[in-house]
Amino acid sequence: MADGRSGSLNGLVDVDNGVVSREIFVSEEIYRREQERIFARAWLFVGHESQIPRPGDYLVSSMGEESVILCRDREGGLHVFLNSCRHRGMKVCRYDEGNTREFTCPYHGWSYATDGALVGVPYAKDAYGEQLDRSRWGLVEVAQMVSYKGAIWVTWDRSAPPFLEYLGGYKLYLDLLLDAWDGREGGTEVIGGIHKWLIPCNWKFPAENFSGDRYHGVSHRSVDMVGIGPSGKGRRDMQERNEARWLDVSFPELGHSMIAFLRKHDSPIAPAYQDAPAVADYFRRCEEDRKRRRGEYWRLFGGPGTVFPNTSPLARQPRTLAVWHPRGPHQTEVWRIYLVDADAPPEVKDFLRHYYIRYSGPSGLTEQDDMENWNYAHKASRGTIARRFPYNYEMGLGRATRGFEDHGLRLPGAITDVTAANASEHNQRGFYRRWRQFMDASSWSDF
Amino acid sequence: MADGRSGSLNGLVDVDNGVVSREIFVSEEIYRREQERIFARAWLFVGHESQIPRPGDYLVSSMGEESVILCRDREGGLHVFLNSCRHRGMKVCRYDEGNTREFTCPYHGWSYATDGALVGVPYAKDAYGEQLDRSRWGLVEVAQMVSYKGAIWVTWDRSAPPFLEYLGGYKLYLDLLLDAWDGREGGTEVIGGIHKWLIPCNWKFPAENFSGDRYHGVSHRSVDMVGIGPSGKGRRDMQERNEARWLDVSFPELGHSMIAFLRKHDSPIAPAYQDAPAVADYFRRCEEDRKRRRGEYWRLFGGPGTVFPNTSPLARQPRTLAVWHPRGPHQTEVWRIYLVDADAPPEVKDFLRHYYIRYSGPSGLTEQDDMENWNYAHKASRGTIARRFPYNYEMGLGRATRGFEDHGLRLPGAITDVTAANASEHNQRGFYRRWRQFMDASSWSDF
Amino acid sequence: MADGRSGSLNGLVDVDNGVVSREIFVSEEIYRREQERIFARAWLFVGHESQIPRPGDYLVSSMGEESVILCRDREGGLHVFLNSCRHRGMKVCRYDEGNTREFTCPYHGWSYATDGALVGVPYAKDAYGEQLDRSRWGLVEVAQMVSYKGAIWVTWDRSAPPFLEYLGGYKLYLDLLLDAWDGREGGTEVIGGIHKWLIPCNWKFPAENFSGDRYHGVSHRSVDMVGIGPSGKGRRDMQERNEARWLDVSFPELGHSMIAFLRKHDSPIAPAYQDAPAVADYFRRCEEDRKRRRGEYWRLFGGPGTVFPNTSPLARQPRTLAVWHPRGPHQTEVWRIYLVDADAPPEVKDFLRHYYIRYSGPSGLTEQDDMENWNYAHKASRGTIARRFPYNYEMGLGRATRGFEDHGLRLPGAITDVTAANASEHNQRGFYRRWRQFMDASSWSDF
Amino acid sequence: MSDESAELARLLLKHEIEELLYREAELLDERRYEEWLELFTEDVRYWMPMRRNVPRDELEREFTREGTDVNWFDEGKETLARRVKQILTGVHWAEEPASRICHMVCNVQVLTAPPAGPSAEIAVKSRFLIYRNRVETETDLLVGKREDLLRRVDGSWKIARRKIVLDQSVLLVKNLTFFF
Amino acid sequence: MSDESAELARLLLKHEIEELLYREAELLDERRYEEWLELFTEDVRYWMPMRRNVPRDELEREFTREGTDVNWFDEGKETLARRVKQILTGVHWAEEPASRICHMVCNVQVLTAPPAGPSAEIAVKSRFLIYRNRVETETDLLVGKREDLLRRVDGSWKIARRKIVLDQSVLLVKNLTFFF
Amino acid sequence: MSDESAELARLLLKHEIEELLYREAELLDERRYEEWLELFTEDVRYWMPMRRNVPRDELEREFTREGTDVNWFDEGKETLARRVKQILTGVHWAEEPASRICHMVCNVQVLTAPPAGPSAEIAVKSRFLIYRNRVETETDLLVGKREDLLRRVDGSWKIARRKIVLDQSVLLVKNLTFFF
Ligand code: FES
Ligand code: FES
Ligand code: FES
Ligand SMILES: [Fe+3]
Ligand SMILES: [Fe+3]
Ligand SMILES: [Fe+3]
Repeated sequence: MADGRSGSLNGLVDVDNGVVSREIFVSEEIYRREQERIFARAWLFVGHESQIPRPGDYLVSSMGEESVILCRDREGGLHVFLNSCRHRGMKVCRYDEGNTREFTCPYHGWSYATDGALVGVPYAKDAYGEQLDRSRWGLVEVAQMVSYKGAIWVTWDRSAPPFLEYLGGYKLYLDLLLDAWDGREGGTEVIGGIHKWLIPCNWKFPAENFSGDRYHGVSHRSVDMVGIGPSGKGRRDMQERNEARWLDVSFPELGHSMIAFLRKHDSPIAPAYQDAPAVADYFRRCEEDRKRRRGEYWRLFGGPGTVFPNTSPLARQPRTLAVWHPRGPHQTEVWRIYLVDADAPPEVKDFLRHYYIRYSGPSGLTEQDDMENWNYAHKASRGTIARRFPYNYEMGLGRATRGFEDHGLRLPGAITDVTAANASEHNQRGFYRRWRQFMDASSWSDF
Repeated sequence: MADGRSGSLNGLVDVDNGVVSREIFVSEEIYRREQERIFARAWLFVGHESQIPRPGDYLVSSMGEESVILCRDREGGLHVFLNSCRHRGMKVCRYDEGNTREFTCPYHGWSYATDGALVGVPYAKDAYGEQLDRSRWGLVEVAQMVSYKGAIWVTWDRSAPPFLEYLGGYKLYLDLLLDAWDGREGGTEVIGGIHKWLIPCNWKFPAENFSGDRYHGVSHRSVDMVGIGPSGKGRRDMQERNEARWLDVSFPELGHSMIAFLRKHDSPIAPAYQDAPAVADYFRRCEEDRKRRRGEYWRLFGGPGTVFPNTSPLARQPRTLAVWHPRGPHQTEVWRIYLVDADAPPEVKDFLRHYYIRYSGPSGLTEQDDMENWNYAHKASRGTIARRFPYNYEMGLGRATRGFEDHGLRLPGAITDVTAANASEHNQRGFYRRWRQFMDASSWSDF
Repeated sequence: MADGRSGSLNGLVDVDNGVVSREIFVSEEIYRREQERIFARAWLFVGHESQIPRPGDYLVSSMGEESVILCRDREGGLHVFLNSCRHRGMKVCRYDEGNTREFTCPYHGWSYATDGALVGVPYAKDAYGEQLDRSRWGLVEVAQMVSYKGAIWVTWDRSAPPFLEYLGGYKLYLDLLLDAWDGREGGTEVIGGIHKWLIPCNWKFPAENFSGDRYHGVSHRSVDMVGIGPSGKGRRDMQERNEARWLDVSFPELGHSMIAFLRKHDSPIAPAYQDAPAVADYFRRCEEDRKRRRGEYWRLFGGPGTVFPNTSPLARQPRTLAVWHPRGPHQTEVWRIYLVDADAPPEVKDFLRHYYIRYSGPSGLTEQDDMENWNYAHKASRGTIARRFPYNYEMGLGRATRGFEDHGLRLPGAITDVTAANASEHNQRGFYRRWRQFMDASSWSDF
Repeated sequence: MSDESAELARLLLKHEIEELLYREAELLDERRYEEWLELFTEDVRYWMPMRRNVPRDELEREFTREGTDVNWFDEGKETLARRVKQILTGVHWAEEPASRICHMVCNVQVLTAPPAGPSAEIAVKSRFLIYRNRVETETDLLVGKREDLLRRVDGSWKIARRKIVLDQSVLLVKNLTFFF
Repeated sequence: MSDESAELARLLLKHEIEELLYREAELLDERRYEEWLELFTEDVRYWMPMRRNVPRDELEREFTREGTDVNWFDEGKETLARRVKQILTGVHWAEEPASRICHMVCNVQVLTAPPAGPSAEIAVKSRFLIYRNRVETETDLLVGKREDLLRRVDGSWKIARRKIVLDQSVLLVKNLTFFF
Repeated sequence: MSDESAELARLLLKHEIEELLYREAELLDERRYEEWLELFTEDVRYWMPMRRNVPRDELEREFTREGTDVNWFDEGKETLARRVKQILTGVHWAEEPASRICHMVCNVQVLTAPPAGPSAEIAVKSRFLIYRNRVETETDLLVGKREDLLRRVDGSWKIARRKIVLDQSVLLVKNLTFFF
């Protein structure tokens, strides 16, 4: 391909015809360009407010390849800083989380307040005299930050559009993850422990898979045979899904997407969690409350999705948020948090926790096989001949509609109804359309 | 050096003066260019028919850096496919060998028949409608394939010359490996188990060594002292060699070469295998039969050689075929198979098997030291200063002759008689002349 | 950045304003250029005469990334050769040290005398005839070599200035390491065993740290708390330091520098080594003798420093010489030798040996923390955002003076008196000024 | 009971436990997962916490909590049995083809005195090095400690509780399709 | 014989075998190869098969066959002795300079009851981790299992048969100039 | 003393020593350094030489010499105690946050017959694999041998001398902030 830094990506990504070159997954040059054009400019998820409730609390997180500090200053304000000293670059905080008044660098002792200000400089007066302008040498802070219903989003680019504009119509779908199950705004919290692990594949394999891959049932056949669902069978409780319309929702101009479901008009609440009466009761009550609060919108529920570029909500049980951090073209580090209704009863939280663990992540019976497939799909795509043959994204080409409406319920986004088709690659095409746009644009003004 | 992708290799390879730059062994750019210009265009060896006798049998092999499936379809036809799904690239077959009706991809379940046809697509009708043109999305198959006396050769390039033309006059020498010892055409088989191992050196170190390095006796001095030969002494039975003319045979315009020997006119059959009467008898009988069948050509016997680029027959005992698969500029994966006369008596096969194991590969007393030398010759050639000093290939410059004849026996190729000289680098020069040609030519029509 | 091979480094290194880009520590291109422009041209330290006292003695050492043989020929002459055979590049000597008459290559048996001459070529006459010009195929030898007070320095570049000119006024400071403690010229020796270990950071982190980093006390706070000094407290005996003027000495046009101390005019000899009377006596006697021999210059004593590019003397106890060998942009291999007065009494040598071991290297309580800081300073500087923020070298900008004089004692170099300031980055700025010069100049004539 | 015979009793017990743990490794690496399951009590707790980097004086925050936090494993026999069943389906791609796994068991410590009665529980510590190699060159190495509670059931020891302390924070392998 | 004394006999035997295997590792890593050779019977079979990736329900095809296929090792004492002799020549470049090798032996299992008579054979399993480091930074790690048949000869145990199961398919090291 | 009871005595001693060495590993990896220090006699010698690549017939030059050359370690209890104290300051950055370390101890050999008297010394060999993982993904592996001299002090064994043979020449880790 042409030099990935400057050249165009013409021919590598042709979503109109549903073909995408393997180069974009395995090329070093394209990877480096992604760091500059996507991860240094896009809005990224770094953590949840419930992870740092008190002033001075901090969580070391990641943006693209880099370590960042998410912390709450002494007035309770949120900040995200590059985790690198301005003097000689030392990683100022090597702990994962905690509470502190300052971050003191272990190399020469510069110290930074929780608002990033350079507050301590050994021998400041004697050694630097008046020379050192501390105001210019505080920790590097992100250009924009938003806390949306507890989820904290940031970008390095001051010219990036505001988060809600970046999110656009996808807000409705992200809310399916972040709102309480009974329909109240917000009200979710992270339960302790972040799953962090490495996968030997490019970050886009999981990002596109979560964006809307309904098609990889064969990957999980063994789980369907064994049964880990909340009612003891299959992977999940299927009834409410089976009674619903299946919608692949994408915002191609934004890159976001989700697998969604729409219950039939006046369909009843489907039974679920039959193994656990207390849990079944809880969810039935929540559904009723949501129905009351949301009216027709109660009918909408979600599945996996991706907020461009690398944050993937999963809006049903197990309810999680995954971030696919790039670690070189051939490796991804996953950070996975688990969300519950903050005020759900303990037995419900405990039941869901067990479900998360057996379903998700490296010890999850379901996702273990995803990792295997992403690993060897990536590996088998690196060769000279392989790179000459693009991937196929034709499924459901040209079936999407805008202005979706069902019994007076309007849904935003470009939507492909796959109730009959079972699956489409509509969402993945939207993801790569946006990816192409980011990679071609030299600045936000070009978008 | 100039950019390896486009620049010329002028000055790096000067076989006329017997100097070759170290760059071609250690440069990333040159390595990448080799993948495009050599391994994506040349004829490569992938396996032997005796490894997949029945319909549905398959063997996962390698071409250059990539995994390929060698298999026999239900009609018994041979095929070689890139081992990567056309949908998202998943490695469709992760087993080494077996028998199957189909290759089903574990990611989304596309399945391919043993002739490569895409025969199974989940939800084909519902999800793809008429869109997906299956005929365009079968497994990627090689452009040309030939089974020559059981040895299967393939190329990705449809403009490559036919195999026998590519092989040229070398056929006579390759037959020394593939024909039965008694002179019948073919009749060899692989005995079970493929030696596969990694060496930390560029693939050309072993390729040139096998092409004709008679000079590295000091490498194997310890074996000569210890004695592992079939008659208990040295590395080999030497008498027939010692009585013969030593010929370094090269086809510089093709890149192939072999160490060959020519018995004296009416020399008797030399004694060998004195440790094992049954084996000694078997080979004596074979020699007599061959003499009868081949007449004067009986006098010719072979040693190690290389079919350009990376397949090395060893035409005497231990009779083997090695393939030097590139795994980055600094690593090579060797695949080694062992050949015997299919109808040799069991005790002969068993004797030879033991000889193979103690002679060849990572557990072979002889070749262990080759690996050590290739490893550290490569490592000591990577530095900035080292790369300024070319290797020396002057040995026997200008001594080669064409139209070799001995008592009416004509031998093809450019031949250097090293009976008195003991060794030359004639064959290595031929190898690099061809290498240069491949690297400079932008397509087969430029050759 | 612009292509590291040809482009200029404008903007990456601005020592006048005390900012240096992180690129120069983490960029592959810049690293490759360093190999060509710095390590292939500068004077490098390879060993000490006391390590190879007898004819035939050899020590395998390193220059930049490459292995070299330092040896003494049969007439006692010193040589340094690239440790790679001229035939196919094999590492001719894989031992660390010893005594030999020849170096025989294990691949094909070419053998080289201890003066580098190609003296043995198997089958020379038969195989090569008159072709091989042995005089052109001896071991690759360095272009220039100097043994200065036992320390052996070499360069690959014949156009490099003579060593003493390269060293310039820094000679006075290097002597603080190489002369006996009592002021006699030379008289130091290496005590057995070379510390060799790997650090995951760019080679310039330790080189600049040793060049004059008085500022990283916090790195070693734990040692100050624990106490490992020769008098049982702190890191060192401090009194003579505390009574002295602190001088950061740099030769910006040469790149060399050292942390130095100047006792007050007629200050007495400070007590030290109170734990060990014998050692205390020895040093007191040495100080007195030096005072007598050196007069006013007795007042000068040294600390850590760096001879550009990668050799760091430490001129006080623990008295060592470190070489920071580049091993890729992200890794450094340290070689560390320990120097003592050759004729110091055994109990003194033993005391110092213990002090070395507990202070220096990977098992040294002090330097363990340096390695940690260099590791994570490097790691946290690799990212896309991090590379946009240069390091800060402003400390003490504009405070240096030339023509330093104190009670008639003149000291060469540009000197910053940091007695009051405690520290400056004067030496580091000098180091990068010279680095920039090397990297911009296409040949020595451009300097 | 004399000192020496007490010593001897402890030694015999340790031998018995080592044989159990080596047997367990044998069953796992020979892929005899159903037999392996029988080594656990019906009420077994199988727990592997995650680990955080925290200041030395706050090490109580190092581990995620059993029964409360998200862990690598925090389950009973039923879920373990489902994991086994999944591998045996032959379509659990992450273990198809089967990995080549080796459990090296070291530093076996029996922390409890030999019990008097027939039914009893003892605490045992051991360490593991798990080597996994699969397909062509894929290789993983996991090292850490185990804390087992063993219970004698019908005359033979069974594992009633296992805590696994893996010496990693970010998990360096792509999945955990094997057992500790 | 009482249960306990039977247990004790088994324990003493295991101790004896562990000492033998640790002694073997000591001889190998101290490069005392000729003494090491003496630990083997004259008719020893030393076999290390290669391994294939096959479907879980065809695992019988996983290993190459002793006495039939090409294996990594499939030999007797004479060839072993030649290997030793080669290393000792001092010109076996692959072991010159000598590698720094460590054999970690774990999971020793004695599968046979202590034999009554003076001459007898017992089956023993053990696991190895072999660490090889040589020249400057070259480092290899090999992990797997051994199945030994030990025979008592003149009152001391000797190795009459050894099967080595390396947990690799593609061999990840350049050569096998050491012993398992 | 009968053969068997002699055997038994040796076995009991070996068990005692294994418990000591496993206990030591436990204290180290649980970061209980002060308790660990108590396992050493006041006059302990703790020595870890460096290793050179030399010709096979000059192996006497392989190791740097105790008490003469520069080694990796060559010290007594006082310096060991300072190392411990340093880690516990909480500002020894190389161990802050604390590394996750696992000492796998193998091949324990007691080379001396069980001593008669109450006070006595015995020679013990063992092998170690040390796995260190810290911060995010930083991982080290060190493998080698130990030769200990143990002395019975007030009825319990203490380490009076330890020689550590690391199977590396160039040290492949950035620092040695842990113990062997
Ligand atoms: S690197 Fe942080 S203070 Fe110097
Ligand atoms: S990757 Fe093979 S079916 Fe999707
Ligand atoms: S490489 Fe040294 S003689 Fe051939
Ligand atoms: Fe999935
Ligand atoms: Fe050879
Ligand atoms: Fe320091």
